[in-house]
Amino acid sequence: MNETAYPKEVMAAVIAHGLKDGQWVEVGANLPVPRAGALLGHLAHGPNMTVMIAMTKAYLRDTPVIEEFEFITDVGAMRWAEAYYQHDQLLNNQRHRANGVFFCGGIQIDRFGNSNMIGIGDDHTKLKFRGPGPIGTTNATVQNGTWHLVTNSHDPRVLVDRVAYISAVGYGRGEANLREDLGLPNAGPTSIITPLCVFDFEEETRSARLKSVHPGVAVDDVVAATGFEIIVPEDVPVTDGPTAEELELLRSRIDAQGALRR
Amino acid sequence: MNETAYPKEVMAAVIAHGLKDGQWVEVGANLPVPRAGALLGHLAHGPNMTVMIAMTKAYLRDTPVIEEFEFITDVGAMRWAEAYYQHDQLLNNQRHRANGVFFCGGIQIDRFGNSNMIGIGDDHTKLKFRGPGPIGTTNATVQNGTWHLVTNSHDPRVLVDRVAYISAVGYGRGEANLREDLGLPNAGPTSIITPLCVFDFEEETRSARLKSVHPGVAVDDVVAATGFEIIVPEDVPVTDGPTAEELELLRSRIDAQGALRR
Amino acid sequence: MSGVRASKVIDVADVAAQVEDGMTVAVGGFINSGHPMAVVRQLIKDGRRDLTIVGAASAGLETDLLIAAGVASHVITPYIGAEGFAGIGPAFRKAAQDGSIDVFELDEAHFYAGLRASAQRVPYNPWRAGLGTDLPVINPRLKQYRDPINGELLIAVPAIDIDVCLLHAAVSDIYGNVQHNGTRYGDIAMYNAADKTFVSVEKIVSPEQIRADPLRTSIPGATGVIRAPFGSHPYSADGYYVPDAAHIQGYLAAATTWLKSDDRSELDAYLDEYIVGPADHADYLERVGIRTLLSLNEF
Amino acid sequence: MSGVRASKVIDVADVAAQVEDGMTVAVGGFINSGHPMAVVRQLIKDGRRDLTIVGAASAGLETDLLIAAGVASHVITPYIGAEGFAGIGPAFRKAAQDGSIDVFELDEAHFYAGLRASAQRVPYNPWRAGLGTDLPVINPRLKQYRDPINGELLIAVPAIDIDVCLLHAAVSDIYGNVQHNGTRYGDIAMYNAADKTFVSVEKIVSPEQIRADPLRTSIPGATGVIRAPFGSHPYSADGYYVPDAAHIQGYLAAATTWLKSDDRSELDAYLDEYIVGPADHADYLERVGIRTLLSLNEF
Repeated sequence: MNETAYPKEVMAAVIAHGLKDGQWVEVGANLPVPRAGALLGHLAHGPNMTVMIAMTKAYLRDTPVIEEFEFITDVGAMRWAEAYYQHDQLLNNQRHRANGVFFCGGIQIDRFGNSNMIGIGDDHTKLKFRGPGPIGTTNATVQNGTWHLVTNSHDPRVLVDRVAYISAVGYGRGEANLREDLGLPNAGPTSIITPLCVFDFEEETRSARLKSVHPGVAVDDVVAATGFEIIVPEDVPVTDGPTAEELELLRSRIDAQGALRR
Repeated sequence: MNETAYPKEVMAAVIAHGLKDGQWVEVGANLPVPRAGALLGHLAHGPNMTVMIAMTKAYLRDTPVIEEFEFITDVGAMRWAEAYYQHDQLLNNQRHRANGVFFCGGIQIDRFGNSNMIGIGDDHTKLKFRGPGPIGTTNATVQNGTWHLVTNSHDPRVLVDRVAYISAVGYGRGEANLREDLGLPNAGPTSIITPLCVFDFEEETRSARLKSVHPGVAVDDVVAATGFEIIVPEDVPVTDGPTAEELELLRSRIDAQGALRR
Repeated sequence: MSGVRASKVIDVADVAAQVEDGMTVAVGGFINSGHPMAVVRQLIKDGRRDLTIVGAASAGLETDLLIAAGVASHVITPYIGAEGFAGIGPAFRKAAQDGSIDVFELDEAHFYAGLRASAQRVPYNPWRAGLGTDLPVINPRLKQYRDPINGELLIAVPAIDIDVCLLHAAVSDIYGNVQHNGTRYGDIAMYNAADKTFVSVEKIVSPEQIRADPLRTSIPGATGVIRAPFGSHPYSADGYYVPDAAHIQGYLAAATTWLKSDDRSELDAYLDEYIVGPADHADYLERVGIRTLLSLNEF
Repeated sequence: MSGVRASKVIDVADVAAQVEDGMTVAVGGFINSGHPMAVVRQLIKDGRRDLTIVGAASAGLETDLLIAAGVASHVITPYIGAEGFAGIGPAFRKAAQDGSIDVFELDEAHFYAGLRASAQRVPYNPWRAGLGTDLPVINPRLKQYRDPINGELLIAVPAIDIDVCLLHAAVSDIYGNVQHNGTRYGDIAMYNAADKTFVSVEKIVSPEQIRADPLRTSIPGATGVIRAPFGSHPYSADGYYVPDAAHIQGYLAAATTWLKSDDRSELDAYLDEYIVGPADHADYLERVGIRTLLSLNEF
């Protein structure tokens, strides 16, 4: 086995390390990194995590190889179900998501942790680039107790100073107490996880700060690939990638097909 | 067979005659008259009625003898179910009840068709007589397209000029357009059905008017037993009781145990 | 891999210990069925006071009993009674007539609107029915207001937040995946509005049995599950046993004497015999008697 | 006894005839599964125009197709895409970028709040999430206001009233008692907000089969049910068949050409071959080919 983890494997490990046993986490389809990170947390140290997979509640630690599924509606991914989450009932009932962790994407993500899934262009009725729509990101980033931004594209067009439209609010423009004033129950995004690095948010300005760079990535690489001004501390540690045991779990049971190794 | 119908059999027939095929009707437990009326409508002329029985949707025309059930939670009454109505989901979704017919009781019912299920006494925090509570009568009398008041006690203490508390609103104090002004979607109660007679409501005053007296009952009997001033038209017809076929259905299939014949 | 999946099985006394004086406690079921009586009795045994009881949309004598025993000081439910056994709960009547209990007067539609508001983490939910009635007058917590879009008159039903929700169901695995028989009443709505939910079940079953029909799972994450065969006695459990009519009538007679004559001696004797006296749920069932229990067949 | 219980079985053309230009029409399913495609194709064949399409909470290419064919002028859905096949629906992108379609921008939680308001016959439902975002700015129909109890800032989501709801499910009896396989997505929420609901099913089964498990009945009173084996093709039907990837990619290639180069010829060829051309659903399936259909096994 190649003991050097691929960037997406590092991302999955970052996600897994941030998860605590007992938390509730969603595993979507066609999002290999959050899927692997959630399952790695579940298998490595989360026997009491509630894993929502293909709109069911599943327990997967007894499953030798957890096959990928391409569609959230894949009946194959429902084989482990202990319960169904009827989608409208899930969305009509939010109280129990306070213990949840959510991973939010975006066609743009800005330095204050806001995400845009709507589109790009000044005129909303005639966008230059139409995005897929907010899906559930507006709400999930409010209801879950903990959330992160995740992107597979560390690119200045994605990581921008200011998103064209906010569909999921992070820290606005860094206003003090914005979320409390709006009555939003969680404290805001914890981090931005990319193929190059992890950002957290400075306590004072709420602006993205380089927390760690992935193995083999230089701080300058990150600066060059980022469209906003980064707060760079004096010492930037290297990201903790997967342990040997975690890498084994990833490659043999969670990502046997190698989606993270491309 | 005694071809003279008992008063409660007449009441059941009045209910059945008012039901149209295709309507939605609830059959509660321990309410023999509305139960028998709804089932008689279903069997006699309502093959496409949606009958809700013990919180299930049932079709009962193929059932030779429909046994009584004592409790709404009686599993025995669920044997005919084609679907379950989970109680909270039923109450969270009201649109389809517009096609429904509801029968509202009351510890007091007044001349304007208001019902009181709360209690009697000036001080609500210390009632002289505490009622059972509104149950679902406040809402059901708003959501169902058609509704009637029904009582087994034609008594001046029940049929009063003004209820102590309105838990289900009929025509208030007879104000013009009260229900429209409040945005209540149905037109108000159609009738009051008692063991002696049927009242409807005068178009102008919205006050109870004698519509028909049951076989063998004199108008004066009704006046004497009623606690409010009745509008008595010049000609008061005799209530249409059950036809021979309906009486046969009641006694052989719906009320084999004879709850209506007491 | 580290750690082992924890069992959620808990006993009656430990569940009752999670309830503190002054809390809001929901009690599931519906009129004469599906009440978590083993835990209800323990709350009385423990001497809990000043609870706000969120009864079922149609609550039964389990709530009446909590009033009779002095545990409930506030009730939120649209009905307390026992159908054919008693149109109105006698202890409820007594306490409401004495003014010793606060009744949150509302319709079952308001009841679920309030639970839903809690589940949705919004301060209230709007409802139309109730306009023109005395409910907003005698219970101003149901507030009339004009809607922000069209200016229509509506009623704001405030969120009903539950500290501890107590339910009874058919089966569960040891991990808190609970399945009801039957229509489930309003139990799921209570669970969705609660911080913690404990469910007594007729039987603990294997996870494989749960996974054989996940659609049937009604409570996918109980805080704890309690092994309690006959746990709803003297009320029914769907598909297991019918109400124990003689036992219920015994309670009703005692509570009705209290209502009519202000004499608690029969009621206190009932509480002593069936609640304070028994050491635990099994001891209670011993007093009821196995012959009686076995007579309560479903059909 | 008079009368006979009426069959609710109806054919595709008669369902589509219930839809008039300008109506609000819901289309059930979820992304690549469970869409009532036989009816969707008929709406296009019939030349319907100016429909407001209430797509699923995650809508798929069935909604994209209705945009591509010029049937939809307004869409209410938080997402239009196809997961791994396409992150964003190409015709949706094209129309939104051209400004030729009105998008009711909202999150899936708002989507269900709007459906719920309709089902509850209230003008709106309150929701908290969305504050601080641009959603109420670009879509002022999501109105910010202060709640009448505590004065908290909230969003009023207006009722989404549906004229005709179109769903696809596993089975039904001839009386409109419909049962889904799987988790049912948001189909029930759409049904609850609709005046009329028509459900195409893989199979009509006996009333006895429905009564064998009433808990499984998801739509207890469809206005009509349509016999449509492979009725969700090219999308999946839970437990019956998987998505037809090659067919979907064929549509996507044609729609993407339209998006990228403004050239509709490929798209029109697709519409001719699979929608305008076939006489009916069976004819469509003939064109797809039985060998292809039989290859779409669930596993």
